[in-house]
Amino acid sequence: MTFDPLTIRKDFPIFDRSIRDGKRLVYLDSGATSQKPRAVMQAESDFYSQHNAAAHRGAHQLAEEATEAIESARAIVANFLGGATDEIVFTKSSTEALNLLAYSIGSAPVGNRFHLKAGDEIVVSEMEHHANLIPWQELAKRSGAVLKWFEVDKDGRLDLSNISEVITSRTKVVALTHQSNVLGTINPLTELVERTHEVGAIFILDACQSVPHMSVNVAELDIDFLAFSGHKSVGPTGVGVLWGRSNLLAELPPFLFGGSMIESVTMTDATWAPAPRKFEPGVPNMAQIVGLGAALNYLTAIGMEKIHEHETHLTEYALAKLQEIPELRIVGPTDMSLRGGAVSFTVGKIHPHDLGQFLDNAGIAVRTGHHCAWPLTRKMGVASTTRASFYLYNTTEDIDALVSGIKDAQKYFG
Amino acid sequence: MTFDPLTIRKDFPIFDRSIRDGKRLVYLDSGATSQKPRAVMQAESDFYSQHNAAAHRGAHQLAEEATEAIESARAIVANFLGGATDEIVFTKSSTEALNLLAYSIGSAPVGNRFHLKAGDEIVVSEMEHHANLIPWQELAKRSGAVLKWFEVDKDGRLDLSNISEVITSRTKVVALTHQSNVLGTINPLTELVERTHEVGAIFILDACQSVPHMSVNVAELDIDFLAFSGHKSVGPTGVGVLWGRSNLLAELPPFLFGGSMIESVTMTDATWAPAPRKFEPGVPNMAQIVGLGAALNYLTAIGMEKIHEHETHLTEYALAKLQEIPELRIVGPTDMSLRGGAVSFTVGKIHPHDLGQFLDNAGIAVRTGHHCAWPLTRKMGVASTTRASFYLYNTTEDIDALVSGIKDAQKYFG
Amino acid sequence: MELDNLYQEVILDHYKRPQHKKLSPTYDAQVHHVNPSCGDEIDLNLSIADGVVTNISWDGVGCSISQASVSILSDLLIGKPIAQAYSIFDQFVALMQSKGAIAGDEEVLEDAIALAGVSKYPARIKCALLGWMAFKDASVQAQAKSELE
Amino acid sequence: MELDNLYQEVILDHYKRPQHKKLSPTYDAQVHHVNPSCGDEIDLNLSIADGVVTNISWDGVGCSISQASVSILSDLLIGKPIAQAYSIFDQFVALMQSKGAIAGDEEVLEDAIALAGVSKYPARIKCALLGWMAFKDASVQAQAKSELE
Ligand SMILES: Cc1ncc(COP(=O)(O)O)c(C=O)c1O
Ligand SMILES: Cc1ncc(COP(=O)(O)O)c(C=O)c1O
Repeated sequence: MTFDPLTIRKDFPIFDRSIRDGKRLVYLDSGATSQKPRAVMQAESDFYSQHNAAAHRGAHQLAEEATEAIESARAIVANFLGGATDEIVFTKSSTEALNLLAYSIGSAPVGNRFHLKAGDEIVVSEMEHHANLIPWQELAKRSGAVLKWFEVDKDGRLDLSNISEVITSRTKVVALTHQSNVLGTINPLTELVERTHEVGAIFILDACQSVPHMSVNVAELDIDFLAFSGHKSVGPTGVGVLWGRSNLLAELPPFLFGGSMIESVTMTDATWAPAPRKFEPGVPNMAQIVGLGAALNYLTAIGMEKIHEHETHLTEYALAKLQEIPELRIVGPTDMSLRGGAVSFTVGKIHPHDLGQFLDNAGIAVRTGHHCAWPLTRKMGVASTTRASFYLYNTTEDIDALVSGIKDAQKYFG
Repeated sequence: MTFDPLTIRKDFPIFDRSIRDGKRLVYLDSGATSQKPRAVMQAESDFYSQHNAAAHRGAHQLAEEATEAIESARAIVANFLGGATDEIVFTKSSTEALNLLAYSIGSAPVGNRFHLKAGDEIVVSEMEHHANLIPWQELAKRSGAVLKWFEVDKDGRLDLSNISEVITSRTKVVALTHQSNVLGTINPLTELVERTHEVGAIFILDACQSVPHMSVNVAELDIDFLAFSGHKSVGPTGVGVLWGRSNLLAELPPFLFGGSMIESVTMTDATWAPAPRKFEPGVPNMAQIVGLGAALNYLTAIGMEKIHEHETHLTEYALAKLQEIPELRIVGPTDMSLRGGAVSFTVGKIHPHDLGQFLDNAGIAVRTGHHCAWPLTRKMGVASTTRASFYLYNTTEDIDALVSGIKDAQKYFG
Repeated sequence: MELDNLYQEVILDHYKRPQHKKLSPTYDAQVHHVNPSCGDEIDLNLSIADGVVTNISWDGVGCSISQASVSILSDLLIGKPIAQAYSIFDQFVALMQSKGAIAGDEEVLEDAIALAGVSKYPARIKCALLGWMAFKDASVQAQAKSELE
Repeated sequence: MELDNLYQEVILDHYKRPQHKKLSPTYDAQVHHVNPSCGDEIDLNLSIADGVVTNISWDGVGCSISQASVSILSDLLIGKPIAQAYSIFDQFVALMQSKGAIAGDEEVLEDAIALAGVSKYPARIKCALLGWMAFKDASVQAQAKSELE
């Protein structure tokens, strides 16, 4: 099967609509959330109209079918990541998955391998999304642990020159993003993971911006935990994934408490079911889990390698064309090695909000602001940027539209 | 408009399918999760195919429309509960909403009105669902607070005779269910709320089993927080609601940390946006929020009073018919005052699992087990029960089917 | 009736007249297992001598499937060498997880073959396995104990 | 072009040549406001004497809408009695939240009427209001301070 974004686009009903009185939708904001193919919506409504019942509860046929539906989706996710089925915990988002880790680690008692004491260290980086920064800030405050971080250089790469001072024998947790949602930088993990394990710490990967865009295999990466969100992976809103090594999930204390995560309950005490059940109290986000399964099947049928290749091509094209625009400054790497399809930039003195509004008027959807990575934009010396981000349904024509939109804006605000 | 469950049933596509080789679906498990009308599925897929983008982020038209879509849903929910729009926090479920409260209260610093110190008291009851019990057990363990509870009498009513010993000047939190998911008991709130406020504590209502079934007005009840789940209210899975008084939400510390819940962020510190944003980090469960809006509009169009009346009628009918069956014992109130449409029972020595399986074979979906309220079933002197629960699409024929199914089971296992 | 596949005569018989349902006062290992989704519980006492299962006795509350299954298990495994008991265990578990795809070897499983229908009812597999998991657990404990002696 | 409704001539003029954009060394109240969704920031100094706004000066980074809006506000409110300034404030906020339903009174709002188009762009309303909220905040502080004196 050859890869054709225009054919792919036909699977996504939203591209049939127009923007601002008749303009074609040029959607360059998949870094914020992706569009959804018909197959995902269909999977959700099939679930509701055919199999809806509380999974894992009750012995009737609908409940059996609902259970089967979410457990097959769990197997699909496990397969997609190269993990085991019991290592997949469904959450509402990667934000929840990362908070789960921070809270559960924070509640580990003395003797538990996750236990944190004052003076232990947690390592992040300057390019983290708020979702992989603030939970660790808060955990540090609660536990007395010290938050440390890798800096970002002027090209938007992690400065790993001081890796052995940042990750030390006091380090307990290293939590890093795989790909920056602002810069597009892909972080080189091998050395980081090795160093993390060398000091006996655990490595947590925020894979929000990588899992949807390239093949990510947890076994090959040798990481300990990973989080991603369904809605950025052509899946439904309201579902995220936490993957964790099974021996670690077994030892990690639970986070949310309620029905179906227990082994036994009295008025004063409770004991827990094995993972993943331990981390999934309540009636699950069943339709969304099923929709995520359909989404990953959709991506797999097209092929993650092909999707990644396509985005690499688009990014290369965009970087070249954008840099021809006078006064346009790329914020992030301009070379293609370890570089994904999120391109941030500033255009002279035009404020990103104004540029975004102008582009919107031409049907072009980009994101503007600090992209929930405020310390990073500050570090890069800008108050905010405009970001174009690409996915399987984008074309070089979309980028041409962006480029000419920017040029028109320069005239308008000039 | 007259209320006709058979007409209503036509709005719910799942009733077009059959069970176990051609049998009519008799769905008596709405206490676990409700079925979904076409309007809800349609609202979700319309969102995805017309307006999908990251709400509250980005200035493009889709993002504006997505924001508008979830904010109108917030207004619908507020209206439904009689609260203000800014008092509605969207969560993934009521389990999350109740855990949010327990975690946020637990992190309140000295000086904050929610701060808990060793010896303070948290009050629940013996009829709580695990979701409104274990979070408080855990909070008590973390904070040194004491967990106390109201007992349940043999008829399945709360024993309030010792109310002033249970709720005392040391009480900080009273967290109770509005309607028991096992017994069907509706708790009389007036005295409880008054006593709670008299001692300066806050009153949290687990309204999972009441909001879907009767008109619940937070102002009239004079409570402080309320939680319910979308999926039990003909809405989507993956969405729940926490309502809280605005002055309390303003003081309550945040729970999950990440994007869009902040005011300002540096590498070491963050400050928070006002509620409800403070409690909603990350890209929201947008399609589910929109679907919940459609669900509540659907219920409102039919009329909560009429729905409640209908269920009362069904429950009365069911209690009468069931009690005619020899050896059948109702676990819960047998009179209709303060009684909702969840009816638990045991049938001689037939194990609920076997009874449930037998009924399933006849197309009848009931729930069996401890219904995530294990301390309660133990207290009622049973290992588990069979539960039939009713909703707007049920009829007296459904109950007749249940009754004759039970009689057949008695022959089969007798 | 389709349900008869699940509730075979043999199962209902064992359910109504459970075998070895009375905890023996002596044992090499005693375990307590619970099925958290329904609250069913079982206590099981096991004696092993010279590598042979010499006694199994139990008590508990549960549905017909779980009660019949442990009753059948007791009948079947008492007197068997532990290695053979494990092999029966493995075949039984495989049968339960087969979703109806395999029929099971009646030579080996004897009465337990009657539980084959359970494999088509995913929510009930745990019921059928409750006693078996208790047995496995007890046997591990009993053997560990005998090694210490 | 539809966008011209949003970016009126007057707005682009104020944006390119902002008025009172230089913090005065003296003031009765100084505030710092931020728009957390985009990171825009403003510092605003306010002086009030005998119930009249005697000076507004500011500095900050932001989009054309936020910059023009605070520039227009400064022009408009300097010299006005505080009660009248509040009434203008209320009318401006109502205009912004009107979703295009009201036109605004040009007699009262003067140049600020040019911002009417913003009300159709919900994500930009906060931009237009940033300076106004800063003014309101500063005026409350300044009055509280004068009451203390
Ligand atoms: C009374 C009560 N509280 C809490 C819950 C938990 O709801 P959910 O599973 O939707 O979070 C339920 C439903 O299972 C319930 O019936
Ligand atoms: C790198 C990164 N981490 C975390 C998140 C948070 O994801 P979500 O909002 O789906 O929880 C995002 C997306 O906004 C992201 O880009």
